[in-house]
Amino acid sequence: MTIEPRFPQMHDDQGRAPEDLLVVDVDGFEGPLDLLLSLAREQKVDLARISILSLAEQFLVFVEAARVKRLEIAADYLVMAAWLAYLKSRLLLPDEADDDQPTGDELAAALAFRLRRLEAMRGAASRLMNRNRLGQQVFARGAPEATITNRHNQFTASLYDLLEAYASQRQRNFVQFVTITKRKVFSLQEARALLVKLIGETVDWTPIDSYLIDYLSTPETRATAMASSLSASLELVREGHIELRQTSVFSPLYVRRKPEKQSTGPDSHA
Amino acid sequence: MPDLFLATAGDNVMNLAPEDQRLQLRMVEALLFAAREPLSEAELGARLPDGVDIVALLKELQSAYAGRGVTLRHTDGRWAFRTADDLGFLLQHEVSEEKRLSRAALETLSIIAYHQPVTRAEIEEIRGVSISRGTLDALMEAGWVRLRGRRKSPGRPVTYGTSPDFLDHFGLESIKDLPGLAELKGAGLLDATIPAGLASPDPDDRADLTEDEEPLDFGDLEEVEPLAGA
Amino acid sequence: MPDLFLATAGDNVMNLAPEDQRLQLRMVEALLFAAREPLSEAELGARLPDGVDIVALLKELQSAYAGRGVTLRHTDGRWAFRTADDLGFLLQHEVSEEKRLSRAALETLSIIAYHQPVTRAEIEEIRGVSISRGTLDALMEAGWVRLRGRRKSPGRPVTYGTSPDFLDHFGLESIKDLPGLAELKGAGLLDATIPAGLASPDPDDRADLTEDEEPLDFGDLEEVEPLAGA
Repeated sequence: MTIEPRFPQMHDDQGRAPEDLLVVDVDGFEGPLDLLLSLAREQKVDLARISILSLAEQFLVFVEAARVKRLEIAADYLVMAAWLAYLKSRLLLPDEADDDQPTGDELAAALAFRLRRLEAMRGAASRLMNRNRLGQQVFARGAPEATITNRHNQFTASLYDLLEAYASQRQRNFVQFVTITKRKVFSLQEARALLVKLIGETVDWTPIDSYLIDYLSTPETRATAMASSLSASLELVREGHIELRQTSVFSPLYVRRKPEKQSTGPDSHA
Repeated sequence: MPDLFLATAGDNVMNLAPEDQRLQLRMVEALLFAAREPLSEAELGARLPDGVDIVALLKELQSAYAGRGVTLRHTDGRWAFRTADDLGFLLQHEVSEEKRLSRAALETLSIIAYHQPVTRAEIEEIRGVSISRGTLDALMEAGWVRLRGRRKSPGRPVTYGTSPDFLDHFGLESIKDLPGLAELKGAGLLDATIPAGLASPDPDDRADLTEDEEPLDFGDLEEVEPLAGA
Repeated sequence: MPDLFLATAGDNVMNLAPEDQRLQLRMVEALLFAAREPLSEAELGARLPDGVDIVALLKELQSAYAGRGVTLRHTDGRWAFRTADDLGFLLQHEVSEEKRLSRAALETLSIIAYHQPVTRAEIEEIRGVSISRGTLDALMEAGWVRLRGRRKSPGRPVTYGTSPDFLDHFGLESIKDLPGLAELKGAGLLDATIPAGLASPDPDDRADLTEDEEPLDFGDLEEVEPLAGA
């Protein structure tokens, strides 16, 4: 049995010395188990009768050679090397009576089993791939006839949905109707009542706008309020309750409560 | 024993030794089966051994498949297996999809329910928008709305109403069970004040036509579709 | 006259009137011919009249097609017409480009097939290396491998198994037909753990989970991707 430093012969076709490619070689294997299996195959015997001891020694020599050359070896190879070194010692030393530990032969058998199982799975993979495969040697209908799918819509709606839809659109119409009828219009009567209330005891000339502005919250109502207020104020002037004054065309309109006759005294000839 | 799939052999093919003939038929059969498109005689010939009488083989295969679930069709100089004409229905697959009614359809349905018999124009007047194509279609497809007749008024517009399925689907014993406006308000569905003078609608889904309706004309069912989409 | 495509009728089917039998056979033939994917007996049954003995019809159809260019194959309870094994040479132009799987992926596939349900850690134990990024992804993308569930063990690892497409692709009637299964099992090489002696488990690709599996959680499909690439 050989224990010389030998390297797997997978890369010799590159024409380079195997040692130069050691790291590459390790990369070429799928882990330490793959490397062991490759080394085992070189024993050219049935895997069931493989010498695990010599396999372990080959692996250790391989790793040692790499370390001598200071080449980086992946950690799992080093772990395997350590385990194989342990296995070697168990195989070479007589078993102790201590039964807690598996014997060297049991450990070796376990490793042999793993190698055989990996080999078996490789064989299975190639047998599988060599079968007549669909799309490679065996074919499905090239132009399958699509099944025509007739879709039926199954509509769903609850009674609540229905009633809610009816109620909300009817309501929408009510609101529309109400908005139109409730459009804010200052009637003359309203404007007059407002003016009387607002002018109150004021006797100074005041622009009519300032009386109204606080009440004219929206631009839409402004025009109608102004128009009604002007009409109402003219009426109040005619009735002698207030006085109006405008200095020029389009300038602010001033309003004041008409002074009481008794308080104006002698100059009451207006 | 019923010779269901028994071939009737063509003349030319008969001259071959059965073994060769059988292999050639199997080859043509496999080629046609796996082909993505119909194959011409030239294409088949290019893939078969030299000297094969392709037309004879195709004819034999065609007669072997005659009357079967799949037949060998010759169209435009090309050959392909196709499902037998009478079995096309098998390839149709019925699927029903749950679909929610659109908001527009729900509103239209509710107006039809409450105001039936009602014309399209009347529905639009109540909704304030025109009905889009497909809204009435969807309601008729759902089986909830039906054409009742025609209104005796200018233009004789079609009147719509609800179907017995409508009552069934919404769990109503009769159309009169639809709550009135006041009840809707009571249920919190309506919170605006109901304008005075607006009477609750009085829906009528009886099969008989009302006094201001007349029967649909013959052929109205076809005519209505484009109308509904106008 | 050569009875090239002569059927040998099954027993049950014989009890039918020839006319009914013929129609039913035609229907099954049409459905299977039209489909690209294998159809289960349940799928066929759903499209055939009630009370049809589908299995008997399928068996009759299968024997009618035996030895033809196209054969009816039974895979994992599903049926499909496929070209005959020996005619592959004729159909090389139909070969679809296939993404080549790495050796690691092929080994992983066979480990999954023979050892299913199997966890990632168990696959790695057998191969002696960790599974690199994309290996399981590629197998799942090919449609041959699927997530089955989770092992009821610490960490609840995901279990992998093969799919019905795997059987269809490799022309296996069931997972029990995996090549060399009996020998491997006899040699104890399907044992998950090293000490032999116990009976080897059978690969199990049934849709039901085994006793020591539990269902995937909601969202596992998204979760697994990054794990597979770790």
